Amino acid sequence: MRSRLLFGVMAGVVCLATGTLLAQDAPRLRGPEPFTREQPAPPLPRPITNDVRIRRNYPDQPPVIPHSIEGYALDLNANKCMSCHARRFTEQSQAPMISVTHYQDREGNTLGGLAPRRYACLACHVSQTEARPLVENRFTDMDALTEPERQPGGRSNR
Amino acid sequence: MELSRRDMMKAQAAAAAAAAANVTLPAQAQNIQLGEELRLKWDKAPCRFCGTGCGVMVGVKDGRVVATHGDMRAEVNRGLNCVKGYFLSKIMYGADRLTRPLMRMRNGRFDKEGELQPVSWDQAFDTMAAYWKRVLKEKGPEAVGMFGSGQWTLWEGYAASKLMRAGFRSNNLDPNARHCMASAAVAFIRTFGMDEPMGCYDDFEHADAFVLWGSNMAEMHPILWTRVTDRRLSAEHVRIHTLSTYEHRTTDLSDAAVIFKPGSDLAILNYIANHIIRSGAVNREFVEKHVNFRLANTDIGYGLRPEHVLEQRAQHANDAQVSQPADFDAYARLVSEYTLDRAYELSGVPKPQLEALAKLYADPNTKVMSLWTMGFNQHVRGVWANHMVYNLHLLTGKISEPGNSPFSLTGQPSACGTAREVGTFSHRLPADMLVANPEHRKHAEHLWKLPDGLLPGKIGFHAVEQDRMLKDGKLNAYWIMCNNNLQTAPNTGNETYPGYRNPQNLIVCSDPYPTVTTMAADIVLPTAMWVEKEGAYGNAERRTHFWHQLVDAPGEARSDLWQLMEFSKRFTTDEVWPAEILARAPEYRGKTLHDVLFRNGQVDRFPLAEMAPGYENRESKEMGFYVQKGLFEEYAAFGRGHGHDLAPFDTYHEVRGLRWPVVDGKETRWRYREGLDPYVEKGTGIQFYGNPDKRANIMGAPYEPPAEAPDAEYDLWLVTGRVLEHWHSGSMTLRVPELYKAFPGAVLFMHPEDAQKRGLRRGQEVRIASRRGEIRSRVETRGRNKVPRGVVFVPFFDASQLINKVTLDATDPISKQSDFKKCAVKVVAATTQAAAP
Amino acid sequence: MPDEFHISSLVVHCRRESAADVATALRAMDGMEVHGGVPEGKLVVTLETTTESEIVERLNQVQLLAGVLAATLVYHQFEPTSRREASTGGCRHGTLAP
Amino acid sequence: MSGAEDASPPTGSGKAEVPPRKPGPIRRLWNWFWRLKLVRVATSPATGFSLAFLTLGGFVAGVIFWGGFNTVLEATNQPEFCISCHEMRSNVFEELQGTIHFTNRSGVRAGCPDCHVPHEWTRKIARKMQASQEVWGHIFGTISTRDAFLDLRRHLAEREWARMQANDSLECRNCHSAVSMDISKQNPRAAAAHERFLFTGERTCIDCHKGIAHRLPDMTGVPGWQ
Repeated sequence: MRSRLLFGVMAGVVCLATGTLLAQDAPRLRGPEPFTREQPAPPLPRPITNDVRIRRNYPDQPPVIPHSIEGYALDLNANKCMSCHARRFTEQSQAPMISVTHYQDREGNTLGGLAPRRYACLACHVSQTEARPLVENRFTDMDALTEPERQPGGRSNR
Repeated sequence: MELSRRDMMKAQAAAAAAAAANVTLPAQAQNIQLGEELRLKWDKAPCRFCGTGCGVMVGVKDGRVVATHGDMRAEVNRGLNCVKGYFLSKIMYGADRLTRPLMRMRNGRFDKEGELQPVSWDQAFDTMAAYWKRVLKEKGPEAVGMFGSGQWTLWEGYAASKLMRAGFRSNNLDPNARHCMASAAVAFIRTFGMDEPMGCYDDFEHADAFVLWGSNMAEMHPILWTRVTDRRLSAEHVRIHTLSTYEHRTTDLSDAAVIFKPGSDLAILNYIANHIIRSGAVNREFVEKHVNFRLANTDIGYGLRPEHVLEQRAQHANDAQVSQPADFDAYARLVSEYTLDRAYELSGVPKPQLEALAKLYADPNTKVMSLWTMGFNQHVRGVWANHMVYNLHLLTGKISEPGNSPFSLTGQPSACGTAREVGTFSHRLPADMLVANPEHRKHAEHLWKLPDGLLPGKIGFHAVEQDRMLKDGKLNAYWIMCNNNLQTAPNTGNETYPGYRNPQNLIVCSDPYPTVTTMAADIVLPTAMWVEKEGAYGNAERRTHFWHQLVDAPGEARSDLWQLMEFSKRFTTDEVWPAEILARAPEYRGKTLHDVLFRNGQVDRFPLAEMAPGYENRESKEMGFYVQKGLFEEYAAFGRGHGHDLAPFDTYHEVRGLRWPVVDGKETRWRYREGLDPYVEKGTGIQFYGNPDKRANIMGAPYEPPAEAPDAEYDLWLVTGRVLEHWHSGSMTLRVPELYKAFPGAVLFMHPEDAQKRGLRRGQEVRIASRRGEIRSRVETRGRNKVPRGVVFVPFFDASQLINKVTLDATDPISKQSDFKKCAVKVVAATTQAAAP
Repeated sequence: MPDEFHISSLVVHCRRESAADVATALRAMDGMEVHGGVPEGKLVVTLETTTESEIVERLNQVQLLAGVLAATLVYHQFEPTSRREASTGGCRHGTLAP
Repeated sequence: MSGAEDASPPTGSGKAEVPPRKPGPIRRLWNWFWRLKLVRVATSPATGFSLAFLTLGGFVAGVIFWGGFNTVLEATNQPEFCISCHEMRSNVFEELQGTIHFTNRSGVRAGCPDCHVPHEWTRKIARKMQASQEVWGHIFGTISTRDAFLDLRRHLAEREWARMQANDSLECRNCHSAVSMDISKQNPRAAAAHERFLFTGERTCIDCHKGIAHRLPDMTGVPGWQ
């Protein structure tokens, strides 16, 4: 039991160390070195389309879109997102319904349908590609902070 | 297990509601069976990114930001944030955060050709100070400079301005806002004698028509765009017309997408003015009572280096800002050239679209809100474009009332607050005063308690000029704060980079993260960001918005304010001020710049006890007084009673921002109109009191072509800009995995037929080349931006595809703002040229 | 179908004098919990439901109560009840109880 | 009418001198036609040709005629023909270029006729005859501007939707056969939807896949849209 914990801590430290090393090696984020060197452009990454819901970082984070939205209409004529995520279509589409906050206007009145101010879905919800982040992010989930048994290395920022 | 999860969520829910209602919950209710563990400390802050100025609630736990959400009580956004704003929690936690000062060293000593190595703050500051002193001594104040930011807090900009102008006696201080809205700021002053919009965001709910001039609000001001779409979709008669050089998400939600040839917006604007005059829609009474007419100097060049052939050839390259008084008839004659046919010819916009647009402005019963951003401002005739849209509103009297509003949107969170109001431009002082005006300098010396004649009157180098002067070796000690200029400056490979690596120069860069700029700098200082410091921003609608320090910066990172104040301790007046001034005012002798600038009895007058309990900030603790309050109150003295009135410091920590002038505790939503603006005298109706005669100026100017246009070899227009998911050069947003994965790299948006013509296909690697340089990118023929044939668009956030190696460093000759929207490029497959030698 | 649980919170703005009565009425409702705000006339309420439409329904009910000026939804989160889905993305919910 | 053998005087000044019994232009054309040598030979019984020659000749002529007809039919069935009209080019074709039916990973492109003209002969001819209306529209400038097109878009789209609904999305199925669809290669969302709605015949392709090749009209009141 104790050795397992130790192993966990060590694994955490190793992960952290490699994370730091990887972070050091992030030329794409800092530009070419030397500056005048030409850099090839990586291929366009593929969109993530696996439909697996991704955990939110905190309750108020708008969920990211786990499917491709290429070619989806979002204009004055049509809002393709709503043809699955509107309340009335969720049964046949089995898509999550837009949050109830989306039924409220600027004054806080609850409306019968999607509030016009929420019409531009893509201002908050973005789809994802398979691109691998260049730098690790050490944001700590509040769950990790409130859990008595914290994950090893989970909240280190040193 | 699930029960506890539920309870946790419930605690969270209750806390959010309590925060929104400003209700303190009884202790046991807050904790729901789980004790203190679950509590988050929630506080307000403005968003770190664009000029919209959304309110954010920030949740803190164990000294870390763990959650953010839109602030329901913030008037601007009422609970909404864009995707960048929703991910603010994560911007501070990129693993490669800078936590120690770095200096280029070899054999244990500073060496410009050495490698960046960790050093102490003292080592870094000592090296800098020695260099600054040598340069000041050998070459004088004009050889030191600083490049700041519209993302600085108010007090950071204010402290920088004091240090540069009063401390080092140099006006070589400019913010990156020069690249962002200098054209708008200059046109405000030239038209109204006062900077910043007369209207405010409340206009969104009152307008009948929105006309967007070169603004992709859906991506660049998403939350303001929600207010526009809200209005459009809630009221049937409302219409949106969007003018742009390509189609994008904003045109998708517009009733009319008016796609014009780059630069021809000037012709369209003059055509509309002509239509207003010819159709008898001029509001005669308004024009006679409140408006003057002027004609601008024409053929004014392109702000390139003076020896450039275009500057040599231009008749008024050196007096571009001059204009002549005129009358209505002279102005009408000027615009009469811009008939419907001519406008169509120059712009390529179908005539019915042009006519529909003109009718909107001409119709007295349609309240029009004109909105513009970088399409107008980053324009070699940006000041003129701004003037021309004011002309339309002034001719028809559609101004300074709810819904009738020419409204300049700003890019950066404090472009208005820090760059403009505080006056960090090379030609400005606080509260719209100018360095070239001896009266204004005297006033500033008086308020700053400094000896007479200390402030220099010569206008400093503006952003693009600073880069040129660094390259030419005339500017040698240079500090870059809160921006990533090597990535964002035009023609950066030829004009910016050589200056940074010029052996004569010491380049210092303060940033939270490694960037192209820090990697090219000689000394890198780790900086605190956003809620790691106490701050204040001024947004596009004159709203001043404060926040408290909520968490500590990692490692040795310190705020720009701390850095500026600490650095000032290393200089004495005897070292940097002329002997004759000290002879006249011997009481300043032997004091440090820190003493005379920040311990002057004003800035240091508020003790630490005045800080709100639980909200101590690092700068104050280290300096021994409430720094921010002292700086703010001293700064506020410039504007109070002069139409820039700010509320008392403490008020701002309570409210979600207030729009100045704040008179008798009340903010001003619409300026210049009686009953709405306390500065307008009774019985006058309207007074443009920024100008001595209380009239606004209609400025006549013609269409003039861009500095560079496509030709046989470089056959495409290049337009650069941003994407929704990334802020400017991406140094923060690219470190948030969700934002990175949403838009991981720059692409070249191109029309499918243009691609086919060149044998290219979607996803193929290409070279984008101009006369200045080239980069490699990938072709995108689909997606959010639909460019017409002959135009390509590349976003600039990606450091691995530095499109600014390609752009042209032409500027508006009046505002000195660079034009990132118009230059000529060619695009070829990446392999074809690689094969050739 | 509802294998989800929804947690939301409301601010119920009511006349100060009737705040206590409203709080009692709310407490009687299924899944409602009043956490405070009675003296301010702004009740902080959490609500547990199994569907989202229920939230809207309940919000409407609250709005109709005597003395209520406005009921505003502030917060909403839902999660699948089933364990498998809840652990998607590697989130580990440890035992929080002491 | 250079080949006219009619000897009537060509002078236009003879208004007053018009012979009272001069035949009208149709009559004259008719006469001329019948007087043509080729026509006369063609209409008189064969005298000098063998039956074999006549049969073969008829066959060859038939091939030429049919070939010509088909060539024209094929020519008008090319996207190039469709987009030779600006109405098509600057509206629907412009929009098609940004979609998956124009470029995709396998390089199989669907041109205009693939979706809008039936492959089966009789239906194709019927559709072609309908399409003559578009020529009419082109000549009279019904869709001369983008705005005019946008105004008509709902109407035009509805006609296509109705057609595809009526023929069970035949043109989609020319390429996307339900039988040959491997749902294990689709993302879960698409697979589930196809299983539930397509394979059961509850829905046809166009019911869900509207606006995949062009932008959509105002969708107010269209089932499945808000």
